[in-house]
Amino acid sequence: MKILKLEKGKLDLFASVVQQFGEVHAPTEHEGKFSFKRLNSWSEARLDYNRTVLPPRKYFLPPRETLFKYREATGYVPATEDLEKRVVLFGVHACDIHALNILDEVFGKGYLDPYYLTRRKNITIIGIDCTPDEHCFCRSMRADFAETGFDLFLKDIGDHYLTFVGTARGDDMVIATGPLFSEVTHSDIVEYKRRSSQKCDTFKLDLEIRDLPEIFELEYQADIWEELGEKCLSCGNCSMVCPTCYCYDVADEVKLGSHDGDRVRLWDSCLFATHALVAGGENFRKTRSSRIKFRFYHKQRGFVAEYGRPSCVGCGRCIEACPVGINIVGVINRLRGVEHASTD
Amino acid sequence: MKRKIVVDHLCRVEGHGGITVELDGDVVSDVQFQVFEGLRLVEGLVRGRRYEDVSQIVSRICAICSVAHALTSLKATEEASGIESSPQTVRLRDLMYRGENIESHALHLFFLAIPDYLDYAGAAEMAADHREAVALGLRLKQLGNAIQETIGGRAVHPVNAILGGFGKLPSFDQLISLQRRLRQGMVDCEAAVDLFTTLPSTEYCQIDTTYAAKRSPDPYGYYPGDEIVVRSNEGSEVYDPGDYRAVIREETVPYSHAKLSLHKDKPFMVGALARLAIDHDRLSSRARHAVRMLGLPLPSGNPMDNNKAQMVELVIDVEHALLTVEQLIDEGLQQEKPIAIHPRADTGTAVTEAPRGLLIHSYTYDSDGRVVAADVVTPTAMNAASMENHFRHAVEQSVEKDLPELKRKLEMIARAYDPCISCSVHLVRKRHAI
Amino acid sequence: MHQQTETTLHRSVVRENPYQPHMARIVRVYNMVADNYLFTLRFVDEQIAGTFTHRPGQFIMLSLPGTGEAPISISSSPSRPGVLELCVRRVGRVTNALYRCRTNDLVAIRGPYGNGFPMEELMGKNVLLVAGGLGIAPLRSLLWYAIDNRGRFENITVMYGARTPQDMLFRDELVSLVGRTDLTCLLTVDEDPGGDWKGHIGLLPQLFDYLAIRPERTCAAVCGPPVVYRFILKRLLDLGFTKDRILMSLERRMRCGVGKCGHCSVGYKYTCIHGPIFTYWDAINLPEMI
Amino acid sequence: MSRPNVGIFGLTGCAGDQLVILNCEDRFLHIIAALNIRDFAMASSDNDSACDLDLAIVEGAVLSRRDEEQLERIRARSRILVAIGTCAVWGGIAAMDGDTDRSQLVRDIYGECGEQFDTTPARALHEIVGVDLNISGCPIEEEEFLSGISNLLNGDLPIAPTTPVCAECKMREYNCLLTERVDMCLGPLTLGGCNARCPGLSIGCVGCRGPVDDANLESVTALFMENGFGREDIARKLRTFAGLRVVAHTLSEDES
Ligand SMILES: Cc1cc2nc3c(=O)[nH]c(=O)nc-3n(C[C@H](O)[C@H](O)[C@H](O)COP(=O)(O)OP(=O)(O)OC[C@H]3O[C@@H](n4cnc5c(N)ncnc54)[C@H](O)[C@@H]3O)c2cc1C
Ligand code: SF4
Ligand code: SF4
Ligand code: SF4
Repeated sequence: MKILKLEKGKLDLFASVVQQFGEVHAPTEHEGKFSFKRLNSWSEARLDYNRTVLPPRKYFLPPRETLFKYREATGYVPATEDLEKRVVLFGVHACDIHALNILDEVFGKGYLDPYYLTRRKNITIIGIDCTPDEHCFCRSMRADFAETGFDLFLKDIGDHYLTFVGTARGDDMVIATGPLFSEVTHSDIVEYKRRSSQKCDTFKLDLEIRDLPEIFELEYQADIWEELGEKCLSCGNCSMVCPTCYCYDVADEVKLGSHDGDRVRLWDSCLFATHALVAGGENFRKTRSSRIKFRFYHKQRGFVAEYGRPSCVGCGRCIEACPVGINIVGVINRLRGVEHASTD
Repeated sequence: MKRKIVVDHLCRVEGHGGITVELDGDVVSDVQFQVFEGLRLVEGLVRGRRYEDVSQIVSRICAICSVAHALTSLKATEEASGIESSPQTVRLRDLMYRGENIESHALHLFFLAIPDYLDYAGAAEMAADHREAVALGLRLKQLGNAIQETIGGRAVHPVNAILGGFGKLPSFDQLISLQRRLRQGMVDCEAAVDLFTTLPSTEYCQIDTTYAAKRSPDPYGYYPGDEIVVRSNEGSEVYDPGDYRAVIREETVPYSHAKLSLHKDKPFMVGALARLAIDHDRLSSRARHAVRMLGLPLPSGNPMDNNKAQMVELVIDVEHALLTVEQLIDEGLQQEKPIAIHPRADTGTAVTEAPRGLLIHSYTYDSDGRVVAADVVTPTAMNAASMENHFRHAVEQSVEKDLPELKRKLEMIARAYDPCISCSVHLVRKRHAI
Repeated sequence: MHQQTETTLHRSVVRENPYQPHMARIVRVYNMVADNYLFTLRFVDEQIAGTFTHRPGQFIMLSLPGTGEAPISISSSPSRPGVLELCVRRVGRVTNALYRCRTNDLVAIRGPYGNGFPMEELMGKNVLLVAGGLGIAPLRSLLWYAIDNRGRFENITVMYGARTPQDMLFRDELVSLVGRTDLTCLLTVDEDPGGDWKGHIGLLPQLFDYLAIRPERTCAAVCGPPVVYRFILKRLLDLGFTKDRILMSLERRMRCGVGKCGHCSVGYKYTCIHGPIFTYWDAINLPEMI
Repeated sequence: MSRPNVGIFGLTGCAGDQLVILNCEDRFLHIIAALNIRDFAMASSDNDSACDLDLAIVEGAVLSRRDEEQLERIRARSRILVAIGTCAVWGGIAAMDGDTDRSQLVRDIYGECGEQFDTTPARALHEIVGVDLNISGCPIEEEEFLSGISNLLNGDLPIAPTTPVCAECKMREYNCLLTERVDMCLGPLTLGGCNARCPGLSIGCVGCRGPVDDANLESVTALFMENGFGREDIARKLRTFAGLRVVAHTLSEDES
């Protein structure tokens, strides 16, 4: 892999060059919370953020998008308007890149989802290092380092960023900025390794994912699911903010006074009561406890069976977003029967 | 010979009401403006509620006046807890009133009143022949709604105005967009005045009328300040909001769910015509021009002139709103957080001008910040006696005495008042503190 | 992530879009029983009409423009190409809208989806089809496929139960099979209020009494409402069927049909891609499947 | 349905939902092109109060025998009846205090002549007649109303929203008031469709759209109590827009 380094002080210069590859979006702050937004000026970017409220998923699978337009004369015509927009996501954390790689498995295998894949190709990803906070457990989920799925990845080594070039487009960006980048030296490597092992020690949450599917099967009838069902509000916050939740609904919307309309897709959640409701009123997950169990089960067990790894990346968003404090790490550790000092 | 004129159900007004006039020969023996809107007893419902919940509940008294109810309630509660809103908050709240007034007057003039003058059953029917006029009205209405949405967060039942300020201030871009729309609004207002001058005249009821309105320190302010002025041909009197009971005496009548309000045993009128009668010496040159164009005598003794007064207010409000928005753009909005309220046992009373006239809210709180007593006096309730008075004179002054024609006139007078009937039934008698 | 030119990207959305419905014309509407119609459809695009094929047990996503989409089993056999037959019960938005359609109206279809019956597995064996109520819809495709390819199967047996004769779907067609010698067709109704039913009256499992089955040479395909599964599965196990020789067709809420939207997932499988045909072993292995 | 006959009616309420219809300015002319509005007292004086209607749109709660009779008349002449607004769907604010002594309240306010007034406790439309479609909101959302009408014109009942305000709040990346500011935000209990209007303004949802189907009242109450709010205040808050009145009533009873 091509690796260079970039002086931190020149980051704004680099960002201004990067604009030619697309609209630059980066984390911005709003009352202590962060979200990816289009930057009006580079000074709005907050690369020291902990996590954004919504993950980058919103760029690839928007909360609401039009799939087709239906016109009586032409039938269903695919909507392509926003697909070709070029965006540079500046400052994506490793866990979120992992999450995109997971979504690639879902939308890029079997039947290919052309909407997702087109966006994935038109959106450039520049990854950046982060410092874990009290909700992060990406290390446990093997998502604290990203090897693929980005165009460039910037790793902090003090005055510089080590820049890992992941794609040809990433390389084009490096070349377009020319002299801003320089060669990596031996002492940079030493510093990188020092910081890397230091980061490993900063995680406050820990859990073991080996044989988690087995544990889930064993504890399928455990009391904890009833307890969680009593507490859970079915508000869907955890799945809305999750970088790897992808359930969606599809609806046809018709225009007033005509038969023309749009077919839209909207985010959905397995926690909503209607998620598994079918005709005749049969609901396969009627109780709240069965729904919250399903969310954990699907992420930590079902996904492993299908794709070889859990679909959770340990970003901590669902822990932060849950109004009643349901904590995935706590739940898993309880299932395992281990107490961890920093989980509740 | 005894005769009876009955309007079962007034159309093109908000809420449910009717009119009955009894004639004995050519003399009116009885007039009743009946309100049969169901009783929601909102006053009783807020008792025991905490101070931060009150404005959202009382705003539901009426949708068309929801800004006025919500903000008057906030002002009274703030008064009771002894906090004073920042000048920016006052300015933004006044702007919300402008939005509401523009929307309400445009709705009233173009949907409810103009069809009367032009002999259509409603705006939908009118649209077939006068598409432009209806589009103009819709544009002005939309302008009013845009202001309410931008500042209040929603066009009906604003959610953004809270105790001590606002949840979120409008963004610069939103203000710029309002400015653009208001500039179009200025042009539209001129067109609307022109349209209005072409309407047939309505000279069929002329009597001396007593007016009451709030007088604000700034010319033509709906929200700031709180003096009540009562003006008749005997001169003007000024009252403090806390003394509103001295201005208004209420009587319950068996035929109506609204009480009748009298000032010194005489009916009085509130609303656009009253405001102009009281503030006519402080009008801008554009507004004075509109008054001249419309041939509006000030004060006027003809209730039908209330429509002209509303037209003049459209001019005033759009101009005023534009001025405010431009000032906000120039000076920039300060990111103020809402002032926190610490409840105390006290009474607060606030007076503002709703689109239909004076609106008074008064609350007594206990030391936990719970409502002990509430009192709301609405413009339509204040106007009820005055309307009956005008009905009586209109019938007596009419020469033809043809029943369908009289009925039409009565309806037109009622509509000229722009009664908001759901408001009228939410009067509260103040209870003694426990 | 390799680079791709814009034109090909665009093409993938326009030309290789798995969500793209294709217009189809209703060529026949047949009122079977109350609230159940049989629709015969033909794709408007002749090329699609000529090349569309499916496996018995697969389903399509049926769109009523402006109303929405719903998964519907293909009731016709691939051995009779050119048109598709759908047996639809009116229950909600899409099916109500379909119910209002008449001959020559346009609908839209994409598919076929799902795994369908494992034909390699079934060929050369006895085939036992057990259906209750609307469960006949997916099984009818298999039935006619087997009849049309009679030589490739051993004994063919179909057992079907409806509530009353008036509720019996494909009644004339099934009754006409009763007399045939190359297959066994057993029909029953729970009750016969009209009194004109000549066949068996009683619950579906009773039909097993008329049957000699060699489970080791037989595959069973079952489809029906939950109560059917409850009784039939037990009966089959008692007879000695192994769990992976019992096939069943399941219903779930579906929004995409292609393994993305998440609604039809059971345990770690998606009904739309791993199913809708599952073995009984899958069913006990996957929580909440039946 | 081609240009169906439509009636728009208000029982007892604030007229906010009818106002929202009139507020569809951009599309008002489309609406009157698509619908044959035969009876709409708030907007027209030429009303046919007897004709059969394809569609009746009714706002407001039932608060008097007069309302009740009118509603029954409307139902009898209409093929489809749509309840618009929280009052019509749930009873609205008037149903807030279902347990107070109404006649006493009326006497308090109107004195003796109040006794002959025609007044009954607030009821939602479905408590009296069959309702084909409920569109909640205080007031209704313009988009939801128009899409509801478009669907009906197309022959379908619109898809009812079932997700809570929270989901819409998160989709727009608003900061959570429950986890951040510890407000009494009713978002988790309230039916979405407003695009989380209030949380978007940093104000807790007051529940104006009524409850979601499976609102977890117990858990939310426990949470609010943990955050320092009193049971009585919580019960009152839940009861404001009346949707939660039955359960909120139970909550306050638990205490006594
Ligand atoms: C693989 C497969 C094959 C099938 N084959 C057939 C077949 O051959 N024939 C056939 O008739 N059916 C078949 N079905 C069933 C059919 O897909 C359903 O009946 C489908 O729901 C009908 O769609 P609809 O739009 O008419 O109903 P919907 O409008 O989706 O409503 C159906 C029911 O679902 C519930 N519901 C749906 N949406 C909501 C919501 N937003 N909120 C609350 N409740 C809701 C309600 O209870 C409603 O009564 C099959 C299903 C599957 C999965
Ligand atoms: S389940 Fe929670 S921690 Fe895991 S990826 Fe989703 S939001 Fe992040
Ligand atoms: S602010 Fe309210 S609506 Fe938004 S997520 Fe939090 S609890 Fe839910
Ligand atoms: S957030 Fe809550 S109170 Fe605000 S509009 Fe929506 S439902 Fe009503």
